[in-house]
Amino acid sequence: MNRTTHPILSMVLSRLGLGLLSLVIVSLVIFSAVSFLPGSYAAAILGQNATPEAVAAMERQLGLDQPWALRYASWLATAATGDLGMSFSGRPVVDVIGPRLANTLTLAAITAAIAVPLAIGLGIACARWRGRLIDRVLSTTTLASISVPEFFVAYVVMMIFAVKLQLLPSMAGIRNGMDFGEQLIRMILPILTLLLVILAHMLRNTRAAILSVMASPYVEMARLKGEPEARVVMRQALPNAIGPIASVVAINLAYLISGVVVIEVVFVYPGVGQAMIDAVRNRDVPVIQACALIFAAAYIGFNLLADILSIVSNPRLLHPR
Amino acid sequence: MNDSIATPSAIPGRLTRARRALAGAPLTARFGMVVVLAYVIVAVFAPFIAPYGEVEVVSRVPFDAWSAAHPLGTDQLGRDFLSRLIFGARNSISIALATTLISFALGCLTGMFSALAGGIVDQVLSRFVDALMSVPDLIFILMILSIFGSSVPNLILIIAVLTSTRFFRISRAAALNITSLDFVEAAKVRGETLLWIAVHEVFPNILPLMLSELGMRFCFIFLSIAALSFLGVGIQPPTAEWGSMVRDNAALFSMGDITPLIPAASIAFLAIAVNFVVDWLLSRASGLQDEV
Amino acid sequence: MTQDIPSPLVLEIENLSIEARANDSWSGIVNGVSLSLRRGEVLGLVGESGAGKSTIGLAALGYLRPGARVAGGAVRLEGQDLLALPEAARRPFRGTKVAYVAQSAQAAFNPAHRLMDQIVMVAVERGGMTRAAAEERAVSLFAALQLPEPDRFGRRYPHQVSGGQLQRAMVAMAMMCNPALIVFDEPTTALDVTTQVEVLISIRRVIEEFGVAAIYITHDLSVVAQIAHRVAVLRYGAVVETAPIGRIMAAPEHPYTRSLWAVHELSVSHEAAAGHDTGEALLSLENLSARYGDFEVLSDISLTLGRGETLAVVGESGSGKSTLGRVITGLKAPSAGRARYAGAALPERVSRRPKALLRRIQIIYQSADTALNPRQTVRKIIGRPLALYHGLRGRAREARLMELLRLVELDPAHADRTPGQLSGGQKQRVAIARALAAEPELIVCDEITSALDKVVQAEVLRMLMDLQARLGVAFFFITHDIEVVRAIADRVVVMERGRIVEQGSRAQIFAPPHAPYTETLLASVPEMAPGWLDRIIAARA
Amino acid sequence: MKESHFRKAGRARVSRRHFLAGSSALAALGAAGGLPLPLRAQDGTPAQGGTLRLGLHNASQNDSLDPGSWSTSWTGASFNGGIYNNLVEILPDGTVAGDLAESWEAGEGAVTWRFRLRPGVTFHDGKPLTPEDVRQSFLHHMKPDSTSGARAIVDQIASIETEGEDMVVFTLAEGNADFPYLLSDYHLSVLPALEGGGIDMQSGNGTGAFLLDSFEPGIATRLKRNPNYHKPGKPHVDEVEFISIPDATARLNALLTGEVDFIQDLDGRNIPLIERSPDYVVQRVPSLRHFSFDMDTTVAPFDNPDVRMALKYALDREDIIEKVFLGEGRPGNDNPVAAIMPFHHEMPQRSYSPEKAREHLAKAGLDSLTVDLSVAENAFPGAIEAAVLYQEHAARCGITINVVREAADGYWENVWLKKPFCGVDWFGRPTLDWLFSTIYTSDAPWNTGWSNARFDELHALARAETDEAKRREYYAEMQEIIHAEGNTLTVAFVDWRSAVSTRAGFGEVGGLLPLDNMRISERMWAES
Repeated sequence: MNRTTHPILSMVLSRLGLGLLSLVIVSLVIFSAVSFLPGSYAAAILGQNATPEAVAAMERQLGLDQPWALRYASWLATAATGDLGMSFSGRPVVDVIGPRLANTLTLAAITAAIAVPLAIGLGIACARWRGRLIDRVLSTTTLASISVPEFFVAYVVMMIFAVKLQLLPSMAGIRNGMDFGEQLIRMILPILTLLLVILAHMLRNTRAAILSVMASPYVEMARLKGEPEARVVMRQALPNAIGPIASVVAINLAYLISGVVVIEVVFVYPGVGQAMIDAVRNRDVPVIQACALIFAAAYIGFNLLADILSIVSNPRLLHPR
Repeated sequence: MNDSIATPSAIPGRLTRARRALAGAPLTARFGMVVVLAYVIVAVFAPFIAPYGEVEVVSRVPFDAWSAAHPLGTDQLGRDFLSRLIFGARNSISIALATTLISFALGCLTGMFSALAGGIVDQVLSRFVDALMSVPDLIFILMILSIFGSSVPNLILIIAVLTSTRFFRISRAAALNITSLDFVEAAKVRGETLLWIAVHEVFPNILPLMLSELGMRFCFIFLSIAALSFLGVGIQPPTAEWGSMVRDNAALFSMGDITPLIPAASIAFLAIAVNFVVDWLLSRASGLQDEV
Repeated sequence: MTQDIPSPLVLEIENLSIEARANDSWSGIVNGVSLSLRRGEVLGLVGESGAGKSTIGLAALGYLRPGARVAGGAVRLEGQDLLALPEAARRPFRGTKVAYVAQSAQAAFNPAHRLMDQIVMVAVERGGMTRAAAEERAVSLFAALQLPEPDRFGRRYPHQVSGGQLQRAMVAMAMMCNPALIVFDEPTTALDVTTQVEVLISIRRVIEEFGVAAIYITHDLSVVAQIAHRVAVLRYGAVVETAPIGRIMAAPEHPYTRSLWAVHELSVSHEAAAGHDTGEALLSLENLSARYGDFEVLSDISLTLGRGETLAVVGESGSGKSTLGRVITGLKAPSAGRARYAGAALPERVSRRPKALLRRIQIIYQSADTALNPRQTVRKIIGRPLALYHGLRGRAREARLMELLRLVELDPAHADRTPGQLSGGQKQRVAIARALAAEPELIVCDEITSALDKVVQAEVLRMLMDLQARLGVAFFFITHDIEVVRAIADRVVVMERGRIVEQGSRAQIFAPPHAPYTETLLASVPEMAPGWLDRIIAARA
Repeated sequence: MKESHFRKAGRARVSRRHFLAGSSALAALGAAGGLPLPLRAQDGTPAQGGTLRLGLHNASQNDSLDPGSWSTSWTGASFNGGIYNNLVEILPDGTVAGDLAESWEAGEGAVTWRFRLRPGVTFHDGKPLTPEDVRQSFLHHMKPDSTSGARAIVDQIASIETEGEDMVVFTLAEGNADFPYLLSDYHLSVLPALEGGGIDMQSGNGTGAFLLDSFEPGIATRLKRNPNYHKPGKPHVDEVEFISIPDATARLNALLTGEVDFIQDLDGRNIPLIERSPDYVVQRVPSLRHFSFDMDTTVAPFDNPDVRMALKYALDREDIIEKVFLGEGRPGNDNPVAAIMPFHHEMPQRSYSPEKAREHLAKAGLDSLTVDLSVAENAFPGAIEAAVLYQEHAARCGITINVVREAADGYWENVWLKKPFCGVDWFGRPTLDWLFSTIYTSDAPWNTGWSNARFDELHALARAETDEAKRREYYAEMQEIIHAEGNTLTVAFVDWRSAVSTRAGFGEVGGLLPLDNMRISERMWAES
């Protein structure tokens, strides 16, 4: 079956190549942007203890006195070996980001595990019964929920469940010594908030993707072959809508990893988004770079996965003539 | 089914067509348009409508309860909440609108240019946009605002540039569809310049799609400015802005007072209204061939 | 093929009226149509586009397109009125009792599933067959339809199969459950003539072999003449005339039917023009080749076109004739060879051609829908070349615009319309006016009449010939339609797979002996008379 | 209201026991340092046991146990105040008392200082405290390439020696009567020395009231009670948890939903809300923190003392405090020395006076004046609003102030010390000597060009002077000089504002440093 694997493989390889190129561009853009930032790690960390000698000494220790092109080159050289280097605080970047990335991934994974099937299922239901009550209700509510600022959702959820009903803790912060059950309970509110935010987006796009396929002649043909409507949606339309659905899911998954800063702030969840903002504030370049790479890699990776999925679901691309 | 087109009896004028289109709009879209119009009126006439000034401290009691003098109470500095809300409409809408329009112009032009030019230009632009899109907006905005300072023009510019990547993507894709059509080729054969083709041949055809994208992006920008203000890096006090009003008064909310939700609800309400209109525009744009 | 003993009624459409929603009102698209069909009978539904043919065809399956509704009447399939049933109860009939063959099989097969899965689905799920039995039947149908490798054919995906084969696969799908009725909706319209013959033969074979009743929808009278026993002529959603094929061919009664038949013989008498080759070559191509990547689309093309002459380039899809047009207009650079125009070398690319040269070579496209910007008014569309090439503005431009509209026989009032508000023929006239506005010497016409109904096609061609006589413009006329070539060409170039297989004057090409490919091409064009297909089948047997 | 009581307490504590060098005073202080701290229970007697959860805001993922790297109240309170001790501590009333040091004495001219360690102090792992531990802890900051935040302090130390089993001897480069105060700096925690030099900055092994249980940088730190703590009765709680909540609203929510018992830096906007509820107390602790508009006196027109005076009279401090700080704060008096500091010199309050401002303008030979005032949102909280109000005030005095809004990020690098007139947020220094030598003497690193020979002279005199009365005299004169012609226009002094749940209790709270001089964990108690 050399014929069937080959196009995917070459596509994946070329996309991986482009993805790597994008990562390098991102790292370059971020690195230069950070070096344009006023102030330095030394000044940020030393605060009111920042005497010029102390700042100079620290900058020398961190190699910040080197020209930025040189610093970037050496960073790139280490990063290319898979080593994210040391944070300016002296701890390995992996140790700084690792636990927070784990938190972010946990939150993202649980949210995605609920949101993706739910969104696709409901999206299919809306497409199946388009114009009916369920469709109208879901269309309107999802429209409302993508129109609401996420901090608003977060606060409402918090007020109801934490302040008024006192059912759930207001802080999602996971700390050492909490067992997984307590962690889960603490994550309920952020998960709920994120669900409300991303569910709507994915649901609407699933519905739209299916409906756009529903206008195809082969869907009419299926009806003319007497296929019931539910099967028309599931068997005729859905396989051809996987591409666009996968790509909107990819965007939302990438968002779950990189875009939940507001949720992290409101629920005091120690995720990687806050880590990056913290690092930007402190000018901790290695950490900033690592976060940017993680975010960009997530975005590129999920999009690549979506592309692969849409190829696998599309015989035209999978089995070229 | 469109054989009636062959013998059109009377071709309606633009106005009539617009009126007919409006009459044919679903209830949600009409509702959306009314709401948007109401917001715009409030925004434009804010100084006349608001009972007090934007930054005027009218009460010595911060977080005063709702009363006849202050229908929504006062905020953390003892300013009239309702007046802040009204001025907030003006600031929030105008800033979001300016941002959207700039990013629209920037994104559309570069997108169409990229599609028409093709080749290496297209590749370079697309790669760059891809890279930009793969970094979370918020991080970029934070850094840029750190470099250039958090002023309204800077805020508008940076968000406009980042949002223009979305317009770029869509307008490029839409323009690619159009550029494969014969009339664009005909224009090339005729010897037209790329700019002329972009403006006269391509743009009018991607406009409906771009308009709906414009509406959607307006909502996103509106929400992200609110989120930025919420995080404290957006529009700075004392300018009344809905996002920061939520944040500044969020404590009240913790105490069970819903007042801080009003600006958030205002954001949501406008966004919903715009989305209703966008939905309608989208369905019209997708049914373009039926529209006569 | 005649039926002396009346077989049982399969389909009876009685006084059927269907309305469609346009803007905010409902208007009739099928108005009181009554038809009946017996077992083994093939009814041809003919008419121009928009006459309501497909709507009636779909109604035979109890199916209405979204935005349409039944205003009255009945559709009785073997005695059961489908329209009286709710939608869910109509469904079981489809695919088993009545099947549908769509115009474009490429669009009507789901690209995501293998052909076999799609073909056997109804039989397995509702036809009471096991999967194995259904596949076996499918394979035997593939064989009957002369599909290649019948055993393995079903494993392919739709995109891996050619258009003609796909169309036959769709016939096989329709036959799976041995339906009483099959509706063929223009099944050969999208195919090349040589492919069309194969599909027609297959359709004819299964109809006869299985004795089903069929509705055959087409706008092509010569096709209907080969397939149908009876013909119903539709216009504006109503039946104008129904008659056995022999009678309607020989003696159409209704004036509209007569007019349909009349235009089929393209009445563009162009014999007189044959001599206006001035001998001066306007355009000459020498050993020209062009490639897309590694694939050579044009090989070693040499031809000349004189001033005021019509050169017809004929060939099937994939023959490279349209690419040749793009090379001439400068949209595609040749990979080898030379092109000369009016004695000077022709720059390869549009961007290298001066405006004055661009003005002299214009192009008209097949589809006016895509060639005219739907967002511009006719005034802007035609006015632009006037301004660009001739610097006309204001009143002068307006005057010239009106002149051009009259030249292409359009109402000057149409100047303010957008293409969407014009009919297909009117749009093509606008496109012609736009080309003429440049006052060119050469117009490349790329299949400009193939999207038009026969009547309109004849009018447009006649007008072009008139214009040529008056303005002395040369036409590089790309077409797949032998009829058109016969009607207008001074000289003919026959192309196959990027090469010229034969060229010469019209008389030379149409008179034997032919090159082998020209022979096939000419032989594949259906004749108007019934029995042509029978002769072909007989000749092959 | 408990908080108002506190406020009065803070204000009333103007006259305080001053630390004196000299043997008699030393004996007294040494004794005081050795005694259990007076538990002036303002909220009843301290309970023992339970868990205390503190919601603080400035944790960073870069935090580490290296004392030289500490720069935040988070690191100060959780590490220095929780698991380590200094040789001395500053009591809530502002006096310095022995902590790991039982007593100390200064040599002639306050150049040599001998500290005797408290007997019986052990580290968490049971190892007894030795002078070498102290020496190594100081040497850590004194390394040539040190980036320690305590650099400015340890630079004054010429040498550090151990003597016997319980004595550490510091020799200073020049006399400094305030030296023991300096040793209370939170960077100067005593960590166990390692074999062959250096200190153990990995294990969290200290002498402090708590054992390090878990440390997640930027997220939370949890400490468990040290049963062998050398301060009798301390700590009150079994467990204390420091939880990072950077967002002010989230912090408030955490308090309101019972996630934490104490939140730091209560947003002024939320004070009225907290005050409405019986379950929470607003804790206001007078601090050294003050906001000012500072002038570069080498740049015209600020080089003219009358211009400076005109600008000082053109500021309506009360108005700004009322409108911008919502009444939370005390007007500055163009004197950077806080009222709670030793040797604070009371002077008549300078208040808004357009007439006097015009008078001084006239003296400077000017009819009108136009200056640019640079501020950013983080120059100090409310800086922009304050500047805008100042603009209004000054306009009535014939002075035009252009408020230049600078970028927040980078303000301290690009504006402060670079633009001639800008807003500054000062956290103060616990001693006048330290304060002046950092900011106001001619050679101070953060001085903006202001130079006064008499001021410098008095500074040198006071530093080496061990007679309290004389020092008071010198320092009073110095404050008079700054008040009269200094380069700083102090707008307001503010309190440390916290909100405390009634589940938790606290005694008298010190304000020289945030969080009860960083020792909040051993001083607060919780309902168990």
